[in-house]
Amino acid sequence: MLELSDIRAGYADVQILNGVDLALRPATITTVIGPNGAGKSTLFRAIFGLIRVRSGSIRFGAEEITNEKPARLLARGIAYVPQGRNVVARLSVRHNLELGAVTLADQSLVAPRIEAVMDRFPALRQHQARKAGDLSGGQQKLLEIARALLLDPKLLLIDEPSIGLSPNLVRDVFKVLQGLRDAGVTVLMVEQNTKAALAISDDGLVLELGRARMHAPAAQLLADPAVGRLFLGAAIEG
Amino acid sequence: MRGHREAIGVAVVVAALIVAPLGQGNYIAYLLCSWLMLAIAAMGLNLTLGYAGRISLAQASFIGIGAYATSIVTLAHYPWVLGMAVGVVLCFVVGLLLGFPALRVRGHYLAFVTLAFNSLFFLVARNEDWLTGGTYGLSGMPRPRIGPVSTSGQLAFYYFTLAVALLAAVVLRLIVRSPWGRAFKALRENEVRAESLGLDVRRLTLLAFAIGSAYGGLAGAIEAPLVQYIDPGSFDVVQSLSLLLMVVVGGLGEFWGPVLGSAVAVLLPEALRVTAAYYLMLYAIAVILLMTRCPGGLIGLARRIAARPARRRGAAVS
Amino acid sequence: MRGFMPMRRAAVVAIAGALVAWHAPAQAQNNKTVLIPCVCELSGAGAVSGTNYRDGAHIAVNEINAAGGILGHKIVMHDYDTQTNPMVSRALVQKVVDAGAYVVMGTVYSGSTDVNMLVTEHAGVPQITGSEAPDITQKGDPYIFRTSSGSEKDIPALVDYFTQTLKVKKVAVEWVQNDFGKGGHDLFVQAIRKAGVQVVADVPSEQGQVDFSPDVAKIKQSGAQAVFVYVNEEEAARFLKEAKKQALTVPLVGDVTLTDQKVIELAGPAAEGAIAHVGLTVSAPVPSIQEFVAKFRKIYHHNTDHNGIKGYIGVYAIKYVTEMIGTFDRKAFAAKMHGLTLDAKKYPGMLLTTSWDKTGELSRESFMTQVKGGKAVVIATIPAN
Amino acid sequence: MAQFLQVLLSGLATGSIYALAAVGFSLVWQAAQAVNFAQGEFVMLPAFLVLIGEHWLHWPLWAALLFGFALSILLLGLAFKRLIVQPFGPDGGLPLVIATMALSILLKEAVKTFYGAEAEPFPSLLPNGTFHVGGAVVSVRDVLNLLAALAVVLLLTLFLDRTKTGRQMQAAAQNPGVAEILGVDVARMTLYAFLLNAALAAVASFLITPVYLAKFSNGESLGIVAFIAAIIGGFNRIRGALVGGLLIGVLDNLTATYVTLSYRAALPLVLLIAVILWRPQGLLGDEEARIV
Amino acid sequence: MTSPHLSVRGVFKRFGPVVAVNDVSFDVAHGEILGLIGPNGSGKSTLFNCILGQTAPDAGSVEVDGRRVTGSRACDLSLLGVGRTFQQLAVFPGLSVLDNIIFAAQEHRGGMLGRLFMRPDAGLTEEADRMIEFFRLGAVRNKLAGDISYGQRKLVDAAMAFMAGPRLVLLDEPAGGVNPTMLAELRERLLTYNREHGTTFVVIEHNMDFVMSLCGRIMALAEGRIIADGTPEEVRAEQTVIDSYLGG
Repeated sequence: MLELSDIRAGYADVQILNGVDLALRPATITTVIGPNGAGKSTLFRAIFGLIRVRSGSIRFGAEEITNEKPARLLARGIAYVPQGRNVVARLSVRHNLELGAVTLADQSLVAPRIEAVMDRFPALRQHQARKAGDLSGGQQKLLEIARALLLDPKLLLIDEPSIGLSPNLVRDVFKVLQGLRDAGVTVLMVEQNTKAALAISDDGLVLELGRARMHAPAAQLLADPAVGRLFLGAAIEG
Repeated sequence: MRGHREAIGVAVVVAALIVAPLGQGNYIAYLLCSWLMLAIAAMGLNLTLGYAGRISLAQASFIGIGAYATSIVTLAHYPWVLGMAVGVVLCFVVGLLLGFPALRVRGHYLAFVTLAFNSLFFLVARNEDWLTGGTYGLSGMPRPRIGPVSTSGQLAFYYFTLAVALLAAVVLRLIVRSPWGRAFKALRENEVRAESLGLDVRRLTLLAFAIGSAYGGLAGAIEAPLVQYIDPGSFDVVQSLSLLLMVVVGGLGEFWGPVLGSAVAVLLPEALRVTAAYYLMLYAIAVILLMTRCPGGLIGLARRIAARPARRRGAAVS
Repeated sequence: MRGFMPMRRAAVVAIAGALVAWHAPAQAQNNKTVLIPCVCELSGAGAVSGTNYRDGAHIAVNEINAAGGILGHKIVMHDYDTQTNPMVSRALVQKVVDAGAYVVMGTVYSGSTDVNMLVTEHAGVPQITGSEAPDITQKGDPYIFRTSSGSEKDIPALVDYFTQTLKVKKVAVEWVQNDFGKGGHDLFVQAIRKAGVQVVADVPSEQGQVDFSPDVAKIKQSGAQAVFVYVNEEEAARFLKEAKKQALTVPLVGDVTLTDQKVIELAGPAAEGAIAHVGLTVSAPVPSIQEFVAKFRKIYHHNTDHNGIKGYIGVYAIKYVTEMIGTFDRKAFAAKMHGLTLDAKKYPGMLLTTSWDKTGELSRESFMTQVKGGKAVVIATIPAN
Repeated sequence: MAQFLQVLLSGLATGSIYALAAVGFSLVWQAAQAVNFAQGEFVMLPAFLVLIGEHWLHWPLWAALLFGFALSILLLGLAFKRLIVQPFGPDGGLPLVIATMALSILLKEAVKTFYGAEAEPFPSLLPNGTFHVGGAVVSVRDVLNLLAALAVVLLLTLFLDRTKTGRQMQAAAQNPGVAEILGVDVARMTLYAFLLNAALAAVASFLITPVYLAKFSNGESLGIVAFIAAIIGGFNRIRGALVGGLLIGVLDNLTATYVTLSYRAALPLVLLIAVILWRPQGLLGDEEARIV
Repeated sequence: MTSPHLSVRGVFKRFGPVVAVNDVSFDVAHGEILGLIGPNGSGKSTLFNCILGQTAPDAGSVEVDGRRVTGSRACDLSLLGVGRTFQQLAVFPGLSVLDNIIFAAQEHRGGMLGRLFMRPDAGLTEEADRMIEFFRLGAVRNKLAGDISYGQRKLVDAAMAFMAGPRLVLLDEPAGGVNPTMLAELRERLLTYNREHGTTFVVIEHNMDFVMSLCGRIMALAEGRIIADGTPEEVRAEQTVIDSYLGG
């Protein structure tokens, strides 16, 4: 599915990723956990071509995609939902959705696909004419996820979806992600809310100081006390 | 060692400036006077913009305030020094006031506020005939006497201007080399950090405007007896824009930048006279090219050229 | 070292620049030429007037040189751009004086002439200006000469026109707030009040103003029986258009510009009926002027305004006066010109018979003109005063 | 009352012209963070391109207009972006401002040198004639100018809101980071903003030059008024530039009629300072937008 | 017991509906090194800003040495002997390293006008050189701060915070982006400085190894409240702290 080998990347003279290796199983949810500064967001930005990968290679299926532009990656079936608020506030909900499909070659597919995602997220249908900036934080996050689905991605990268959301909404978001996985989409997620995230995940990846320390079934990580200590400074062996 | 060589450099330039107009016509002396006058104003703007990082598009209005104050005082037969002092102090105070918007807004917004101020100054200078002579302006300002020596001759006035300009340059040099200079740069580079280290950002911002404006006033005090005629049109927004051009073309935040930039603005038309009507176009194209290729201005360009052979030498060694 | 390099470079550039400046004047006089530089407004606000003045002057120079020059000397005329900046104009006049100019042509804007005439006076070099502000000839400068009469000469004729021909009691004044407009405005208001006429609306406008509707609306409401319009060409055209739009039907009377060919071209039918006093006009019913206008058009492919004529006759005046004194003597030139009358029949380059008084002020026949059928026609001739 | 109506209507007509120049200025400012000090010259130049077509190339008016429009888009849109703005990268800062100032000198001087310093009449594209409204005389042309400006702003708003490309432009200007991850071609959208600005400048030029007359120095005051209008109205809103332009046109006339003639130019300046200091997002702008 | 160096009483701050700091009170003794930890969004930075006068708290007060400083400007705090570093790099890139460090103390010398007539370095070169030596920055002393490596800039940042001889320093993520070797160096320098000068430190840090080995006392924040306060060992063992990181 997605294979990273020995990825190194960073900003200016700071290297954040110091050789990350990773291979995702198709149609799974994998949660990346690790203390702040471990390089989780940077990892996503590197995969999605927003910062340059200095060395190493990224393969998607059989294709080499290292340092490809976002527009190309979208066309290959990778979508990315960054952390924070990423709706275009002054455009309506419907138009935000439509922006998710600008790279779609056959524009006649856009309308039916918007219908399809609105079926999945009835709240968006209800508010489709409102400005995206007027939605609540949770609704905005749903909108972003919905927007990422417009191209029918095979791989969804989602960064900290729970930030600023109430527990109920977090549950909703996670349910959506599970639904996607069941529909065959591979999900790679970064999440602070580690326990809840691992609970819905198939696999977990522990990132520390820009390196992948553990890659194991989520249940195994959940049970491992070392994971808890990791956040408080105890290094993980191996 | 570095200071030593720079001192030699300055001495050579000063010597060149002293002999420059000798044996030349009055024109050259006049041209050099207008250059030095503009250089003083540009140095002031460079303090506000280049060192302290706060833009002002109102420098011409301060030249105007200085020139009107000097004209009114000297036309009433008081000495030039008094007129100059009134002009400089007035500019300092008005500059202080103009600094207040800079505490609230930055960048383009500040540029437009100061530009609006300059336009308002123009309107006042044109409409208040009783004080400024309105559109007719003021004329016939006497040139200063220094003791028994009159500076009414072009050459004498040149040396007078040179002395004032050198004095202004020395004072500015002392300011920017004092702890204040470091504080101005700190203000430009990172205001929040500077404040956290004890800098009273508010007061220093106001001072940057006040001192820069006072230099404009000093330039005005030279312009009045130099041209012996002033009118509102000499101090409109276009003049402020061209001063900005001089400062940036010379090299923003470089001590000698404005001196070089104003020299280019004054002497280039002369050098390009062979191109007749095209000279302004050539100047404009040159400025666009300079800005796109080397935003650091002429001084930045000189640095780059100076650094290049050194690098090549370094490469040859390794 | 790093601090020093740019310093040295700064010095080199400055010195190089200065050296270039040095050499420019060096290539002047051999004994078969005479330097008559043209210093005028080739850019900035005065560019229209200045370029016409220059172009007119160059026509004269080429004609005179083709016919053998002045006393066998070819005229060398270089152009200097003041950028409509008094400070620059002073520098350039200083420069041409340093270079040995025989007579200086220019400048047109009074603000500049006010300043640079100090230089020619000091150096004793005659200067032929295109300025019309009153104070130019009131300073006792023996070296300044006009090429058209100052506004103080025109105003009495205009006041007479308002009081005797139009017989109005209330006038409005529309003027532009620059030295040209203010000069005319001040003189006119003073004189017309003295003549017992009330100024019911005094409306200043900005140079480059586009919307004249408040101006015209104010004048309309003031109940003025006639309007004195003293603005530059483009503004005159815009004012006339707005006046026509708002159906301002009282006579619109101006000085020089209002019936100018350019204004008619720009204002179109709105210019119909406008009246102006003109000292020198491209539409004067004089064959010599019409010939010149055609000549100008043929050479430059556009029409000139009266500034082109001013430049042309200025150069010819230099030729005639110099040939009268028989030598290139600046002092004798100035002395000869004071109180001189050049008859256009004998001196065709003057186009119209012209006299200068002791102050350098000029007088010659002038005209009241009115726009009729898209052309300014002379409705009255006012003798030289 | 008639007088009030008269100056009000004229002010609206003049203001509509300011608005057209201001709208394009806002577009470029938002899309590329570039303050264009040559904006006034951008409105001056297209009229001369038409005059060149008409008088030098002896083309019929419609061909000359087409020529002027196309060349404007090429020079003031494409070339301006590629040759002047682009080399500075995403944050041109002061050197970019200086470069646009130099560009304004270049355009002015080029027109003056190669075409001429004198004002030239420009063929009116709109019918002449006047009609009366409540005692005020209104020219058909003024009304059509105003309508044209409103129509252009309306069309532009429709384009930006109702077309996919327009919405992509909005996304690219408001949030380039998000636009990029959605695959929007941000560079292309920025280019569109420049092209639109050039087109708007050309339309403004063709509408106003019959009144302003074609002159090389026309842009000097117009450029500044456009900035003022854009800032007062709120530069992050197309409507803001429209309202700012109309407001200045009307206020200018009302000041001249009822308050002061000598200081008629002062009111917009005072308003500008007040808006910048107390409501920098402008009268209609909202705070969420990018600040320069 | 002596009075506390820094005393925070009932500080409360909300942004719209979000309560960022919820009634936080604590004291810091003279010479103590206090670490402030907590997951993202727990309110650490807001608390810092409230202490440092960057943000006005909605309620509560801050006292330094018994003097109420709530609402003071940052420059006044600096003159009171409170120094700080920033999470985002905060050096002056266009000034040399030496000038950066001299500047950090010059505003504490003489009056505003007096500084105009001082020697260009305000008599601080020697002291600055000692600081440069202390942070082992000698090799880059005359380079522009914009031209040196990230880690070196971090050291310059810290050197600036110490240069004015503050008695209380607030460090905002000093370890962020610093490589492991440089990190050990930084910790060692901070500890030495604390030992030699008795300076009080408050440190926000995510790098747990670093903060646990640096601080004598750790305070954990979650959702704007203090959830643990004690020695590193105690806090590390606290299940609520682990839970706060792992999420409910």
